[in-house]
Formats: sequence, structure tokens, C-alpha cells
Amino acid sequence: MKKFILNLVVKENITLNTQYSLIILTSADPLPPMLPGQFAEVRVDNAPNTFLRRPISINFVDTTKNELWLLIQKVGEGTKKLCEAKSGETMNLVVPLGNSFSLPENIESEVLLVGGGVGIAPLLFWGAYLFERGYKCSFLLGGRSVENLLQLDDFAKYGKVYTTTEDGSHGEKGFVTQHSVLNGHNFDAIYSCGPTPMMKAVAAYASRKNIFCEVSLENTMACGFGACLCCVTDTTEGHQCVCTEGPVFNILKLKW
Amino acid sequence: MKKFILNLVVKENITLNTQYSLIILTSADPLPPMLPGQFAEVRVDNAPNTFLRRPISINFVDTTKNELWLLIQKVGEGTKKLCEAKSGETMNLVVPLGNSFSLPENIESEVLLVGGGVGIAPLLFWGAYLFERGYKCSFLLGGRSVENLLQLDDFAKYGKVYTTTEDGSHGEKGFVTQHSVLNGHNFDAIYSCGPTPMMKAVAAYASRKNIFCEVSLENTMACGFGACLCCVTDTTEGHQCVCTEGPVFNILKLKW
Amino acid sequence: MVDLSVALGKMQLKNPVMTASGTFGYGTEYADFMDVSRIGGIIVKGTTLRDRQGNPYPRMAETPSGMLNAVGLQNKGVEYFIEHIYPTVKNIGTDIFVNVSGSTVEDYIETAERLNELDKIPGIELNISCPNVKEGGMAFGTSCPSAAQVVKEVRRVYKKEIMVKLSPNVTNIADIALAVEAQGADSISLINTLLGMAIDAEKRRPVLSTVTGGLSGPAVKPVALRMVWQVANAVKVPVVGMGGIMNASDAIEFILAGASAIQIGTANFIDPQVCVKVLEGIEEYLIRHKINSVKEIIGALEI
Amino acid sequence: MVDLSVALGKMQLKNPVMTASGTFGYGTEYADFMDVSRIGGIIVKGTTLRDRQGNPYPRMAETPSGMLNAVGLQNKGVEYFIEHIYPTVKNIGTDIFVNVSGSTVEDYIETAERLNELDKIPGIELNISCPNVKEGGMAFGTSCPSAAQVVKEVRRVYKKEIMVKLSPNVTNIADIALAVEAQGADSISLINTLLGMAIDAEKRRPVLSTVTGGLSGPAVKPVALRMVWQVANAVKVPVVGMGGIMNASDAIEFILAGASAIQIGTANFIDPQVCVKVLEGIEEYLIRHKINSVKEIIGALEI
Ligand SMILES: Cc1cc2nc3c(=O)[nH]c(=O)nc-3n(C[C@H](O)[C@H](O)[C@H](O)COP(=O)(O)OP(=O)(O)OC[C@H]3O[C@@H](n4cnc5c(N)ncnc54)[C@H](O)[C@@H]3O)c2cc1C
Ligand SMILES: Cc1cc2nc3c(=O)[nH]c(=O)nc-3n(C[C@H](O)[C@H](O)[C@H](O)COP(=O)(O)OP(=O)(O)OC[C@H]3O[C@@H](n4cnc5c(N)ncnc54)[C@H](O)[C@@H]3O)c2cc1C
Ligand SMILES: Cc1cc2nc3c(=O)[nH]c(=O)nc-3n(C[C@H](O)[C@H](O)[C@H](O)COP(=O)(O)O)c2cc1C
Ligand SMILES: Cc1cc2nc3c(=O)[nH]c(=O)nc-3n(C[C@H](O)[C@H](O)[C@H](O)COP(=O)(O)O)c2cc1C
Ligand code: FES
Ligand code: FES
Repeated sequence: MKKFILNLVVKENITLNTQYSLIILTSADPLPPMLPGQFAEVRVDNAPNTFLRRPISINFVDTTKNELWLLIQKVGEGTKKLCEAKSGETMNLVVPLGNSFSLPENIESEVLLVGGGVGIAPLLFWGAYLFERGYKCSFLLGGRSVENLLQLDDFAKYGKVYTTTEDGSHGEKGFVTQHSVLNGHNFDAIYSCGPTPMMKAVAAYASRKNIFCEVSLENTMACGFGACLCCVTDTTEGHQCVCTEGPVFNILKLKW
Repeated sequence: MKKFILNLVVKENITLNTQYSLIILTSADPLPPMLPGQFAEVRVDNAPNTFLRRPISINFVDTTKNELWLLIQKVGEGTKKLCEAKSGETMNLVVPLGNSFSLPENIESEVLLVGGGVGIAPLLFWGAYLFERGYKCSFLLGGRSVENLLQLDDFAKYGKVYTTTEDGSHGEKGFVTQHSVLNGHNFDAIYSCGPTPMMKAVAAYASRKNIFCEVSLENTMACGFGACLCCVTDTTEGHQCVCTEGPVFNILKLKW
Repeated sequence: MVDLSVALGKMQLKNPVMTASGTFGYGTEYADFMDVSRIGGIIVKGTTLRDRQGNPYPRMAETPSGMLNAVGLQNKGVEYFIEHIYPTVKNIGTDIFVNVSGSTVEDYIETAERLNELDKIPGIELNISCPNVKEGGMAFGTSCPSAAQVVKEVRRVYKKEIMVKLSPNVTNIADIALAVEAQGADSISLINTLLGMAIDAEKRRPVLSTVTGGLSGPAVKPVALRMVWQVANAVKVPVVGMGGIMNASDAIEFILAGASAIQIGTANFIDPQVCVKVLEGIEEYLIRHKINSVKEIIGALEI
Repeated sequence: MVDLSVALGKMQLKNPVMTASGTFGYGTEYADFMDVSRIGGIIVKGTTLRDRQGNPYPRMAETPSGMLNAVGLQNKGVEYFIEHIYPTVKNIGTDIFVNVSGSTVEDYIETAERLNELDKIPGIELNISCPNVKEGGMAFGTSCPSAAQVVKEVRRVYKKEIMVKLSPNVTNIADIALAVEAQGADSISLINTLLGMAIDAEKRRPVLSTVTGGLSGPAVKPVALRMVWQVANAVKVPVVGMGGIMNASDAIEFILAGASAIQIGTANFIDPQVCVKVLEGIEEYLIRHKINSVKEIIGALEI
């Protein structure tokens, strides 16, 4: 897919809570085609101690309103600065980057999307995409506490939402992989994005049950488009770049 | 004089024209004592490519309103960023730094303050200070064009204002040292701040006429308080730091 | 119209803006962002005799105004390059140089020999300065005899332009430059990355899987400029300067210091269009200063 | 209460935070900003046998995340120090070290001899690494025999703590460290500045009067960390780390890499209170990680 360097306008910056912001970007020109699972490399302006762009998933694309959403968690100086963006400012993105989730083979598939923390970001776009194409999805979203569960109302538009929190403040208490829906249901495809230990647990479950499963990996990236080879993960085919061969990988391919 | 590290609040940022801003700082606590000729080392926040503080003269201190004024010309990234300061933001200053102008010996002295461009910054405070103490001053202010003549109304409160511009757009056409007031009048003390060639011309005039003359020098500074020895100028007493032995020097001491 | 062409050893580049090895893939990665044929020359990824998997993850750490990398020359080997990559990149519209690395002198020789056959590759950049591989690599570039030996042996088998890329991790870079010049280097490029390290204080661990890695980006620019100036004053062959170039002004500083051409590395990651912007900026500078040819400012620093 | 004291050769510092020579004047310059007696140790300005005017203006250039300086050891000489400065600084409330430089070995010896007499000066830092002087200076620190010679001769006349400060502008810093350790250095400090250069593209001139100068600040931190780690793994004497430390986390990185103490230089210019902030940050880190003594994390990097 053709990649672009875009100056998008911050239409709105919605502070979800102290840790997370949802940034709605727009443009006078139509946005280029993008797929769920892809990400953007966002330039951080006015930040004295960051230097490289920051990889951020495409959280949602609203083609009717020409909007691109980014869901950002403040973890360090770069994300903190991005979360301070004000309406009317521009943000510079290299987009769309990486591969995307693969559609389940069968329209009848029972699909589960499992997200943890800010890892839910690409799953909203993916859930909407599946829903529009007639797939039936469920969402299993987890977080340490209720503040780490995000965009629940948005997810609810596209399927049933199950939640877990480690402290029991919302949904079932525990980790996503302990949720009762995993016992009750037989899923045909699972897609997951979140902290690595969570994805590994999801992958273990899928392997055990022989379920098709893709996960979206993070990695330290310098370029985001295959030029630096800094972002490798070990696979059955050797070192592969998460930014071009991923971020979405079938778990059968990963050696982690 | 005791030096402080202060977080002052931007009360107002007055854009004088595309090149210059007047920044009015204030504080809940009373400002420390400061003298005309002294400067501040201002930290530049949110600027990715500046690293060191920027030396900026104390333009004016209004003790009644607890205000400290900085007059800033945009020349590079640091000053540009400072000129973007918004009301309510804080600015971090190390202040007051350097020596100060010396009072003329005789209250009857005819005093001339000669400034060029943003070099007028310390002269406003000095003019006000002299005026309050009963000295009679005149101001000779020059610039390339009328946009480079600043704060003329403020200066007019403390004495007669003469101007020159290189393009003749305000006052007499030419350089400050060509102004007719220098022929008509006999001054007893001259103080100058501005571009080096201008100060050298003023110093040459003062030397010729044997007039007491002090100039305020610039230099590249890393610390601003005598710790790094980066800011020397050559004097009859060897290399001296502009930030501690200056910025104000009697022209008899300078080897330039 | 200003003349942007520069001489580089046996050849002529259409302009002095090149890309630095390991930061520009095979050029095609940037095709969406700009017309890569406008670039003066592209140095492709570090290539070795045999396939290399490179170092384990993590390979990258951001540092103040720079980054550390520990890629470790991941590449599919020279045969794969010749069979699968050369056929597509040879028509990219500008000069392509292959950056050659090895663990032994024999590796260098064999790789260079294979590349000598490729019509559309006018030269190689001999990387005797990679800090991210266990054997060979940087070691060759940190002593005069070993640097000289590699160049001497490769010179025997490689007939076209040999650009030798020096390591900055040395006491006296000019000595190394003179040693490789004496063995027939057509030009000298510098600097490769400075050996550095990053630590995660909270985890009490090195950030990189290899503990140390190579520092690049604006942080190293002052060191790179100094070394380019020292080398340009020592040797007669053309010098290609790099290290932290982010814009045209940086590029001009290297040219004034004595570089006949420059390479852009890390900056490509932040602005994938930076090469053409630098090119346009150099042109604008020459016009503004009423200079007809970029050649006039090579080494024109007034001391 | 955590224990912040560290051993440094023959002595004990109350805490590991020291100031770097040439950036902290004689300590008194910072008295308005903080209680300087809280600092673990102050290294005063580079001192030479005779008065030095230093280099002409301009002496400073800002660079990405760093600065170049070309002060050139401006100081009034050791006699002036003893007569006029020592009487006031000796009661500053913390250990004062004098940074000693010379153009010849004899200079070093004579200066050290004079300083040996001063009761309240527990040690000297031998600067064999200053890049900003024409003769001597850095040259001593860039070869093992010359580095060893200076230390050997000074060791004969100076009885207290000798900390030897190394130049980073070398191929193999561990070799130099071993050479000075063998001659009786009590501790080793590093890094001094990296040799760099800045050019004004518009004026086509070097920014510094001396063309090249010494690079310091966060830009050099990755190189400094790497060298501290290499040296700490090579020698038995304590290592004092510096180069770009801006905050407690940076300081802890150096300690984890093997430094028994650290020095803060350029950061003092930007935040004149940084030394006490780093001190407090180290204490906070130890408490948070439930570590009783800073000594437990010296060299505690897990590879
Ligand atoms: C493909 C991809 C998609 C992503 N999508 C999102 C998203 O939609 N929303 C979101 O909030 N975050 C997302 N991230 C993570 C985000 O890129 C990092 O949180 C961000 O780069 C950290 O920058 P910082 O300056 O805030 O923190 P830093 O100060 O750089 O680092 C703070 C901490 O984060 C870690 N970190 C830094 N960079 C990365 C990185 N690239 N990957 C993983 N950890 C890192 C550091 O090791 C450190 O512990 C994504 C990452 C990748 C690779
Ligand atoms: C004692 C003193 C008082 C000053 N008072 C004022 C004032 O009241 N108002 C004001 O607008 N400016 C003042 N200046 C000048 C001001 O400090 C510089 O313009 C500023 O540091 C430039 O920073 P920058 O990031 O904008 O430009 P940079 O990008 O750093 O540099 C742009 C240009 O300015 C030159 N420059 C950079 N730093 C200095 C410096 N410290 N001195 C001289 N030239 C420099 C550079 O060589 C370059 O050509 C004063 C300087 C000194 C030493
Ligand atoms: C991710 C990365 C990979 C690199 N790989 C190579 C390489 O394979 N061969 C080589 O000679 N230099 C390699 N380099 C060094 C660059 O070519 C260049 O010398 C260095 O980065 C300095 O330039 P810069 O500051 O513009 O990046 C690499 C640099 C980076 C950042
Ligand atoms: C302005 C300045 C002057 C310096 N003068 C000396 C000196 O006289 N003697 C010395 O050994 N090091 C000197 N240095 C080097 C510092 O002590 C220190 O080694 C170096 O700056 C790296 O630390 P930093 O990055 O924390 O500044 C000087 C550094 C600067 C910035
Ligand atoms: S981030 Fe550069 S190749 Fe993946
Ligand atoms: S600026 Fe540091 S001594 Fe003057």
C-alpha cells in the first residue's frame, strides 16, 4: 500500500483519563486507504528529549467524516507530548505502515478480539471492519483496573463486550485468559493485541485449542517502514521486521 | 548580589512586530533586587534544538507592579520559542546576573544613552533608574528601519529621544554616530548597547571627545554566572568574563 | 542554474547527496516518499559473503539527539543480492554502491569479486568500521595495518570505485585514512557510528541485546565534522562526510570542512524526504551566495 | 536511611555526586543556588603551574544536546590558587580536588608537589585529556606510555589520592586505564570531552577560535557509559564516571556500569541546582528499590 507523509489537523483531543487520550485527526483531503492492524509513525514536535517518531496504531478510521483516530497512553515523554496536542494543531504522520489482520476464512466464524490496556487500539478498527463485512465478533478486553478499559461503548457497537480487571473493578476479576467466555465458547479465530505476557497467554490458549490466532506485536522502531532493520522478532523464517512483516503475526510463525 | 532561580509567570506577551516581543513577567513573591545592565539566563522549554539557557537583559523592573520585562528579538530557535510564550505559562530565569552600569559622578552630568536594535533593552531600565535619581538623560536610538526602533514612548518618559534609521524611515537617516545631536551637545557620560560595530563607533566618538563611556557587551555564554569561562573578552587586565566582570565595561578597559 | 555535480575518485556524481548504508534499505523503501532517482548516490545495506541473521532484539535505543543501533549486518548475503535485489535496484535511476562487510579478509575479497561483475554497480563502500559484529568489522578499521590490508587485497580484485568507510572509534583517524589511501582507496567515507551504550536504570540491564551499539544522529555531528576536516586535510582522495546531517546547513558544513559528497543516515527515519530537501537546500544556498558550482565550496572553510 | 557513602581509592566520599572540573568554578559560584557542602566532592577548575590566559573568544558553541568548549585551561596558576583561592575554598564543607594540567611532565610534577602541601585538599585529578591546549594536554592521555609516564612521575611526589582523568579520543580506553593503574593511580575518572568541531555555514568559518573544541553534555552520554563500563571491567581501582549526566537516572546508569562515583559538568549550567537534585534522586531510587547502600549497585548491571 502506498505510504504517505501527512500533516493532519487535530480536530479533537479527548482526555479519557489521566493516562489515555483519544486524538481525532482530520484533513481537508481525503485520507489514504488504510487497513486495520496498520500503524502510523507520528512525529513528536516541541519535545526536547525525543528524537525519533513514535509508532501508534490506527485506532479507527471514519471515512464518512474523514477522521483518523489515535488512542495514546502516556508512558514517556513522547506519548505525553502527543497527548498534549491541541485542537487546530497539526500532527505529522507517516502512514499507513505495516501489514494488517487477515480476514477469517469463513463468514460464519466466531471471532474473538482480545485486547489489554492500550493494546485495544487496533482492535476497534478491526472490529468495525469485521462487523461491516458481516462477521460476528466478541471482544474480550482486560486491564489492571477499570481506568484501563477504554472505548467500551465504541466496541459495543460491533459485538458483545466481555471485560476483566485485575482488581475486579469492572467485569470478571483476573486476567483476560481466565475469563469464563473462553470456557463457554468455541471460537474459530482469535486476534489479540496487548502486553506481551497477555498475548503469550492468549496464544497458548489458541494453540491448545488449535484456533487460528494472530497477534499484533510491539517493538522498538527507528523508521517504521523497513529501512533500518531495528525492529526484528524471531520467527520460523528467521529475524523479521515487525514494521513490515508485522505488526500482525500468526502465532504459528512466532518463536517467543 | 544574591542570584536566584525563579519561575516567573508570563503576565503578558506583547508582540511589538514580527521580530520583537515584550514579555512581562510577574510573580506572587516580591522580585529580588536587580540593577540596570544586569541580565537573566532564561531556560527555553519545549525547544528540541536548544540546550543551554539564553542570556536576556533586564529591560525594565516595575517594583510597584512586581513586573520584570524582557524585550526579545527572534534571531534563532531559542529566542523564537521564548517569543511564543503564552500568558499564564512560567519562564525559568537565573537572575540577576552580571554587573551594572555605573552612576555618573555628578548629578549635573549630561547623560546620553545610545542603543541600537534590541540593544536598547537594558537602556530603558537604566534610563528610568537615572531619571528617578534626578539625572538628565537623552536617548539616541538607532535601527535599520522604523520597525527596529522599540519602546520609544517608554523612553520618552525619562528624557529626550533622538532616533536614526538607515533607511530614513524614522528620525535622521544614517547611523546613530552620525546624528546631529552629537555635534550640538557636550555629553559628560555615554552608555551604549547594540551591535558591536555601533558600540565601537560610539566608543571611538567618546574616546575622541574624552567622554566617560560604558558599553554592554554580548558574548556566547554557557552558564552566565562565572562557572564556565566561555564568555571572555580581551581587556587591559587580560581575558575577563562578560557574564561576571561585565556585561558592562568601561571602554578604556576593552581591547577590541 | 547551479552545477551540483561532484567528482568522486574515478566517477562523477550528479550531486553530493548520498544515503548512508543501513539506513536506506535498498532505496525502494523510500520510493513512496520521493523521487529517489534525484539522489546523488545510494549506498545500500551492509552486504556480507553469506546470509547473516544479525543480532537479537532489542536492537535500538533512542539517546539524546541520537540513537544506538545493534543491527549487526542482517542481510541475505551477496549471492541473494546479485540474484534477487540487483535486478530491481539497478534501474533505480542513480548510482548504487554496495556496502561490503566481512569477518575475515577473505570474506571481503570474495564479496568484492562477486560484485565486480555487476555492470550497474559503479563502486563499493568497504565497511571496515561496523561496531555491531563480534569478529572483524570495526577491528579492521581501528589499526593502520589491518585497515591497509583489507583495502590492498580488495583493490586486487575490485576494479571500480572503492570507497573506504572509516570508524571514528580511533585515536588518530587521519593515520587510518592515509593508510587506506596508500593502498588504493578511491575515496574515503566517514564516520561510521561511535561505539556507545544505553542502560535501563529501572531494570538494571543494558537496553541493547549486544550491550553496546553504534551511535548516530545529530549528537555525533561535532565529532564527525572534526574528523572529516582532519581527514580532508590529510589525504588527496575525495572524502565523503556523514554523521548527524539533518538539513542542508549541516550538509554544507561537511562540504566546507572538505567533503566532496555527504551521506544522510538517521535523518531518513525522521523525515523520509530529507534527501531531496537537503539537495534543494544546497541549491538554494549556492544561489543565495552566488556560487556557480558546489565544487567551489568543497573545503572552502576559512580558518 | 540509606547509606550514600562510597570508597574512592584511599578515601571515603560522603556521597557519589561530584562536580566536573571546569564547570563548577571553585564551588563558590554555586553557593547562591544550593548548599554546596552537600555535594560528595568538588573538582575545581583545571590548574596549571603558571598563569594561563586560555584561548581567544569565541570559546563556546551549542550543538545538538551538547556544547563545544575551547576554554583552554584559563587559570591564574597554582601559586595563585594556593594563596588566594585555597584559603576560602578549604572550608566549603566537602572534599575539594584540584584538577591538574600541564604541557610537560615537569609541569605536572611541580604543580602536584605544590598541592601536596595543602592539608585540606585530599587529592588531585590528573587531567591528561584536555583537548583545548596546543602542547601536552590530550596528547598525554592518548598513548599508554605517555599516560603512564605522567602518572608515574606525579605518584613520586604526590602522596594523597591521585585520580587520573582519561581522554575518550582513543581507540582502546581500557588499555590506557590499565597503564595508569599500573603506575599507582588511586582512581580513574572519565570521560573528558570528545574532540569536535562546529562550523557556521553562512560565514564559512569555524565557530570556535581554536577550530576544534571539546564536546560535552547528553550527546556524549552513550559513549561515556560505554567507556566507563569498559574501564570498570578492566581495572581494580574505583572508577568515576561522567559525560552528559543530567539527572539521577543518568547517574544511576553510570553507577550500574561500574562507577563508584559520578561527576556532573555541563548540566550545572542549565540547572545550577542539579547536583543536589541528583543526590536526592539517587536516594529516592535506593529507597524505592529497597537498597540500603549505594555501594550495592556499583557495577550491578545484569548482562
Ligand atoms: C506497531 C506499534 C503500535 C503501537 N500502537 C500504540 C498505540 O496505539 N497507542 C499507544 O499509546 N502506544 C502504542 N505503541 C507503543 C508506543 O509506540 C510507545 O509507547 C511509545 O513509542 C513510547 O514513547 P515515549 O516517548 O512516550 O516513551 P519512552 O520515553 O520512549 O519510553 C517509555 C517506555 O516505553 C518503552 N518504549 C519506548 N518505545 C517503545 C516502542 N516503540 N515500543 C514499545 N515500547 C516502547 C520504553 O522501553 C520505556 O520503557 C505502539 C507501538 C508499536 C511498535
Ligand atoms: C548579556 C546579554 C544580554 C542579552 N540581552 C538580550 C535581550 O535583551 N534581548 C535579546 O533579544 N537578545 C539579547 N541577547 C542576545 C541573545 O542572548 C541571543 O540572541 C540568543 O541567545 C540567541 O539564541 P537563539 O536560540 O535565538 O539563536 P541561535 O540559534 O542560538 O543563534 C542565532 C544567531 O545568534 C547568535 N548568537 C547565539 N547566541 C548568542 C549570544 N549569547 N550572544 C550573541 N549572539 C548569539 C548565533 O551566533 C547565531 O548567529 C543578549 C545576549 C547577552 C550575552
Ligand atoms: C540502523 C543503522 C544501520 C546501519 N547499518 C550500517 C551498515 O550496514 N553499514 C555501514 O557501513 N554503516 C551502517 N550504519 C552507519 C551509517 O551508515 C552512518 O555511518 C551513521 O549512521 C552516521 O550517519 P547518521 O548520523 O547520518 O546516521 C548504520 C546506521 C544505522 C543508524
Ligand atoms: C566549559 C568546560 C570547561 C571544562 N574544563 C575542564 C578542565 O579544566 N579540566 C578537565 O579535566 N575537564 C574540563 N572539562 C570537562 C568536564 O570536566 C567533563 O569531563 C566533560 O564536560 C563531560 O561531562 P559533562 O558532559 O557532564 O559536561 C570542561 C568542560 C566544560 C564544558
Ligand atoms: S523500524 Fe526500521 S525496519 Fe522496522
Ligand atoms: S558564561 Fe560561563 S563564565 Fe560567563
